[in-house]
Amino acid sequence: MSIEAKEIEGINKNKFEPLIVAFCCNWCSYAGADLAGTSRLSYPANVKIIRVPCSCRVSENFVLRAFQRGADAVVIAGCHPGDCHYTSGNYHTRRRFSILMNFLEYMGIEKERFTVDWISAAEGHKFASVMNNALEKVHKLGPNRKLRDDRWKR
Amino acid sequence: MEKITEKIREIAKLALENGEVEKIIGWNKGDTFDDSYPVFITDVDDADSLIWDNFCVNNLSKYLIQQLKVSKKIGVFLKGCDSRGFSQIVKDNRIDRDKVVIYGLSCPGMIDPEKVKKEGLHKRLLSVKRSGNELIFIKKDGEQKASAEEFEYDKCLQCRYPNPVVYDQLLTEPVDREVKTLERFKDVENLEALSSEERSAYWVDQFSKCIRCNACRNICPACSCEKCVFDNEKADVSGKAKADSEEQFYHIIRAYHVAGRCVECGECSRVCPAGIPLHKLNSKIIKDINELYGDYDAGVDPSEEAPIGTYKLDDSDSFTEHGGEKK
Amino acid sequence: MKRVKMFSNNKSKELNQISQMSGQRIQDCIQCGKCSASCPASEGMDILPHKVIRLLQTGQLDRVTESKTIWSCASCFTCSERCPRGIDIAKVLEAVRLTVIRRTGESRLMADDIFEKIDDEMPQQAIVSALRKYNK
Amino acid sequence: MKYSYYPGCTLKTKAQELEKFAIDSANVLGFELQEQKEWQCCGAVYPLASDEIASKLSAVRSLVGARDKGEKLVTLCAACHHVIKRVNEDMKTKDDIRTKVNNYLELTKEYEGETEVLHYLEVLRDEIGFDELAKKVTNPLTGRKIGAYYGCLLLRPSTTMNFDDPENPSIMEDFIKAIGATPVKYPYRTECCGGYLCLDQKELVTKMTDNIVKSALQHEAQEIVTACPLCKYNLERSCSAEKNKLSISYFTELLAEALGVK
Amino acid sequence: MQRIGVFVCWCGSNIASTVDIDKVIKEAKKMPGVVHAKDYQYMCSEVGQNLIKDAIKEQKLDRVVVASCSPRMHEATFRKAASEAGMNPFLLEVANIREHCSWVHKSKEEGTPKAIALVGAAVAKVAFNTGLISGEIDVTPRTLVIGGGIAGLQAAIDIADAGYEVDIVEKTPSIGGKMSQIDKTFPTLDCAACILTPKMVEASSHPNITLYTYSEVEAVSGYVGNFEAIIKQKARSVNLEKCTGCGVCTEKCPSRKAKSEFNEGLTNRGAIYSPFAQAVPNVPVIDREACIKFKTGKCGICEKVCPSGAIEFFQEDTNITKKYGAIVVATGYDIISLDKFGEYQYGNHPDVITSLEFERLTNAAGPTAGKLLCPSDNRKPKKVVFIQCVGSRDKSSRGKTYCSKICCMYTAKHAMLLKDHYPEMEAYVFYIDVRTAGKNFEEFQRRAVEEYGVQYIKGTVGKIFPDGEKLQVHGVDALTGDTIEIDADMVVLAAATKAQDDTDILKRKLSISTDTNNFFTEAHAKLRPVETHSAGIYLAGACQGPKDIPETVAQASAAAAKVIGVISKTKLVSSPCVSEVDESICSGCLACIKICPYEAISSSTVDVKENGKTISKVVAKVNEALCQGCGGCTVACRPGAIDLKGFTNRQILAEVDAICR
Repeated sequence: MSIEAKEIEGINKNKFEPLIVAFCCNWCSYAGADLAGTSRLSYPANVKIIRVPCSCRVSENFVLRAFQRGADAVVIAGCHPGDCHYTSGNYHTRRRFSILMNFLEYMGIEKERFTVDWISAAEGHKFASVMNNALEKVHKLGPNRKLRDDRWKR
Repeated sequence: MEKITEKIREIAKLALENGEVEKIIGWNKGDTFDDSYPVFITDVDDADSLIWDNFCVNNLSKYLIQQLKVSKKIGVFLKGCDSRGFSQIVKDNRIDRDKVVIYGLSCPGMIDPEKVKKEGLHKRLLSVKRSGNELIFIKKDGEQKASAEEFEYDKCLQCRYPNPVVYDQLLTEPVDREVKTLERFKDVENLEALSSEERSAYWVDQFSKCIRCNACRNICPACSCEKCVFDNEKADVSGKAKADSEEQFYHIIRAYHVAGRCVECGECSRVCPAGIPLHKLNSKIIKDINELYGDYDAGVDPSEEAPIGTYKLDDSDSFTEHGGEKK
Repeated sequence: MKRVKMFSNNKSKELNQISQMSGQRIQDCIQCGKCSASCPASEGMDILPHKVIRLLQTGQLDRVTESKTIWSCASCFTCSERCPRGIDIAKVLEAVRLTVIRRTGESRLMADDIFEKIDDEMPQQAIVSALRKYNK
Repeated sequence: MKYSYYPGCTLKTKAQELEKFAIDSANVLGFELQEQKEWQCCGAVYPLASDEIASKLSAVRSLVGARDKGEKLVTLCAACHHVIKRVNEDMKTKDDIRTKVNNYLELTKEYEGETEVLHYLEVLRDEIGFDELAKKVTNPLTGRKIGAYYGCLLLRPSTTMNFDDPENPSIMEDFIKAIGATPVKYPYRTECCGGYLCLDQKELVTKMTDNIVKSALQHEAQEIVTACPLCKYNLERSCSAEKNKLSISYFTELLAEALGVK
Repeated sequence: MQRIGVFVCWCGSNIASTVDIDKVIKEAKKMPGVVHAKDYQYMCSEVGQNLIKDAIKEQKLDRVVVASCSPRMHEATFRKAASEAGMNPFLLEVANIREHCSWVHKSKEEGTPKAIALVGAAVAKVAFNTGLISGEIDVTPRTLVIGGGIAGLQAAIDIADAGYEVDIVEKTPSIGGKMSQIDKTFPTLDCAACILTPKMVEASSHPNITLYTYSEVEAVSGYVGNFEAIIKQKARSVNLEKCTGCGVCTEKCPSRKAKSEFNEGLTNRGAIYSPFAQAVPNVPVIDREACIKFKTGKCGICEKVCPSGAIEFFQEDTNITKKYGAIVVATGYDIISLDKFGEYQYGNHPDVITSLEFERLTNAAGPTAGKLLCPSDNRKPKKVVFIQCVGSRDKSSRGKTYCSKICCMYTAKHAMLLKDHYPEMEAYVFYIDVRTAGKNFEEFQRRAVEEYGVQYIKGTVGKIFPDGEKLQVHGVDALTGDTIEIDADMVVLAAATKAQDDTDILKRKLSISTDTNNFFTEAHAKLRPVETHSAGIYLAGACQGPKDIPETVAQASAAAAKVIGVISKTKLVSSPCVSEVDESICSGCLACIKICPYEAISSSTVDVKENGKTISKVVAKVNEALCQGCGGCTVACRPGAIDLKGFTNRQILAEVDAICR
């Protein structure tokens, strides 16, 4: 297991159990996550994956809703630019979420809570490390209160 | 401006008489010095009520969407900022350019009643005239002069398009006013300079004032959907409870939806009864778009590709280190 | 010949230093021998460059540090230029040399031995280089 | 045209002719080499280990000097050129080194590898142009068969030095043509002469240099030119042997001769 | 309220060891809408599937969640089962509690809660699932094969034999490809021409095959079953019908400067030429760059000597547009340029050649009529050195990181043939590793060593020093640890293979993807090796990665089988997971049209009632056959008027909410 993962295990001992919602495109990143599984890599259970056909299917609404309902970080993963199964989907993802990421930061949400990355179907290791990094960052920041809907108990 | 008002009335009359248009959208004068409100006239005789003065700040372009559903051809008066709104609405395919006759008005800058009030000049004030950069306040008890600069809307002081970018007939001499573009993103930069804690505190505070009256949405020339996503139950984001998270959600998404389409008319901030500086949201996105994908002014050049909805193979991004892999 | 004991790459501290100092990934080497075939100074070597890398791969640092090879390298960068695996062998050898001469009192060349080694035509450049390479 | 010029230790002592003829020729060709004030020895060898920062500083000082004057930095000695060029590359591309060095030097303006480092030959090729040079030749070395010896330091690593094709360079041959002589291409012209090994591996060096000289002779070279004092020294020791008599000179010497300033 | 059934799979111990199945069942039963929950060791087994089928019937389930391995593994299996039980297959969702849970977490403490969360998400989603019906698409029973090498030919012939029309588009003037340049083929050493030319003739004479040589694919649009391609036929300047292939023009052509592509530049050819004697079609072409007539307006000798008046200088490029049901990409490979490998003196010394040039030099139809002679002075070489991995397995900027795969074998072939024809010659082979996986390959290579005495040297060459008529080869024997020197007369370089340079252009035209080495990517490395990610487009041969002839032919036939599977149907089923527009909400801004990579969205005008009045308005319209279901449009749509079936906004938000509980 990666060093980060070990560290995080350590941190997990204390009560703050972060929640990370990961949107993964079906063709690359979701498959990458499958590969991480088949190669028995390990990343913390705090990561929960939602399958979408393409990273360009992820709407800013989904991201905000996740934060609203108590996610401490959100990850969007798609095919590498140029490798999109739908040829151009992830190029749109790249623009849309470059803007949204800066905008959320402007709203006061730490950049570290929002990850967008490219993970191919062959990159099981990258998948694990991206998730581990995301979690590491969240642990540094602590639980997310911003945008949080207090009526929603997690 | 009085001369222009005359011109406006003649043109309106003519256009309605010879049936060039069915309807004219312009401004009328109300009871108070600052009350210049929009009117739709179809009757030639009403043309004489039309005016053009220092308070015709209201952007008339947005009305076209609804009005063109019931009228075949409409004449409309547009200032520089309004005209950008107009072209954006056309670009968004919401109205048919050919059904509109645009009477362009170069705008010297509109006067902000709030500033007038702040100076206490509104008491017993009948009207405000303008000659060049000088304002003449005509009161029951005589006149008073002042420099226009001090009373113009902030957005007008920043205006980069005083002259209409699209029109069929220009009723005024083009004005040229030097613009402090350096100041353009000052508000944004000030906020960016803060810590994320401070920023979030600032916005939470602002949004908590929101009463969800939708004025921002209704005035915005870029907010032109038949049915807003927040009114569409199927979209499942229509929550309107008086909860911070709901208001944040609403304003973030609204700003994001007009990304690359906001024409910087600043009407959202002007009409907000709670005084939320909504334009600061849009300016941020415009600033980022310009930095990431090159300068773009919405509603200026219809042929230009909007930055959202298009892409370049070697776009840079704001999340992978080294700003994105080229492929 | 003595049988060499193999143990799964428990890298010694010095070996780690070498990969750090050189910034090279010796595990990338596929033993094609390009370096040895290219080396103009190989005649002065007891262990050919590709074998040096191999020995480092298997953690046998001492056999390398005791070799003539590291002192016969003229840092001409021919190997580095041609290595199909993108390994800068010159840097690896430099790292080995430094590990040796940084061990206290193991400088290959002491300032005062220089005089018998030089003649009046020899350019300064040679002396400075040699001191840099052989002495700390 | 004015250039900042870094001589290096050897050119002030054992290799003065390399410098002298360079400067004289420059005057004829209409460019000036401004020797840098209080330059320090470059260290002769580029520090290959990632943890050696101090030994890179002197090179950086010279680079900064040129940067501040807004001039390109010209070198003559192959070794100095190698060191300075590679250190400059580090300053351009290696963040850790850049920060460390800048922190240490406490410059008014941080240095990020802006200076362009040129070898004298590159000046002739890229700034003057060999055709222009040829026009200025008053005393063409017609009929002389000259073998260029490149050595290592100008060519490798090609990615950093990008001086010429590392395996089949041509800049010196083009130079020889330009001064009216006949270049002799021989396969050993890019092989190492042994460099500093001459201190305590003399016999190895002799073996290496003999190959080079033999190869040059076999291809009927009558003389050899080089840009490196150490190469010249090593080759000469091999040529001292009766079997392979061959004169070795610096390229600048031939240049001066051709321009009639020798 | 729905009646949802949850089925949890143990996958033997794969899931059960790190997920407390009973707990999951217990929690699942509490989830909204769940009326039934069961577990079983292997849900994918027949017994497991029946478990689901029976429950659907007995429990009157209207929705099903299976918690098991990745949906990429068994979603199809379970959906099939569901539909067999009379339920719409799209009312079933899979929760991935193996790859995404039990396999990445070590303890039940971690695994169980996560499994529960994932099941919860699936249940929340399925609650909003709706039964979807697949659409139908017509199929054009014609196939486009891009590339006329052995791969393209094999695929075309197989498809044509099955009774379907095939068009072959070949860039060069003749079909045949690289194989036509090769002399003999390993491991059987039968002559390439003897086995290739019959196939070329068969292709050209086959009633179902149309050849477009000297042509290129200009543009491709459409989708599986209904592609439309524009083929650019470059001006050949010779009339295909009139020309008899007598060859007088090619003999008489005065321009002789152009290098012969077929002979790898070892000989020159005329400006009007036919690439090789067995070219198909055997009709020459005028190389307008080299042609004196085209450069100066004078000459025109070919026109004068042509007995059948076939020369047509006036010809221009023409575009042909045709419809296809499927496409086979068989554009083959190329070899890297050796400019960066100066130490081998290729290009500096004529006796240093590439393996392909060696093929020409040993080919009876080659420049030396099959006699092996040094290009420099036509003398017979005594010592020949073969160098392998020139640019292969090379991580530096000079070469390619991968193994070129074919070099070990053809080099063994070259060395063996050489020793067979000229026993007195010496042959040395420098290798890093010898890789001879393949039927009879190892035996073949060992024969070269054991029977023909080829000297194999583990190691490589540092530099070649030209030395009079000799080439001094400085190498190393890594096994003995000796540096060695060979005074060779000829050196043969096994240059690395690479993807064709125009791969990128074609990739965009077809909207298929390539890997880091610019070879086309298959849909699945193991299970879908000849498909691309774009339905109806298939790969054959070296354009997908280095391959030898047997492999290429095998893949070509496989691609053909896949193609026949498509075009033999009169109708195709299209995935129902496509976008749909809610016209009552759509504002007609048409932002979605710009996003769609498949031009599946268009605008249409509809009449709607608005406060009493009927007004006509513009709305977006989705062509379900074209839509591939990426969902880009749904995000571009601000009001949320366009949604993606199977992945609706509601469904995904429901998942988010469930996960955040």
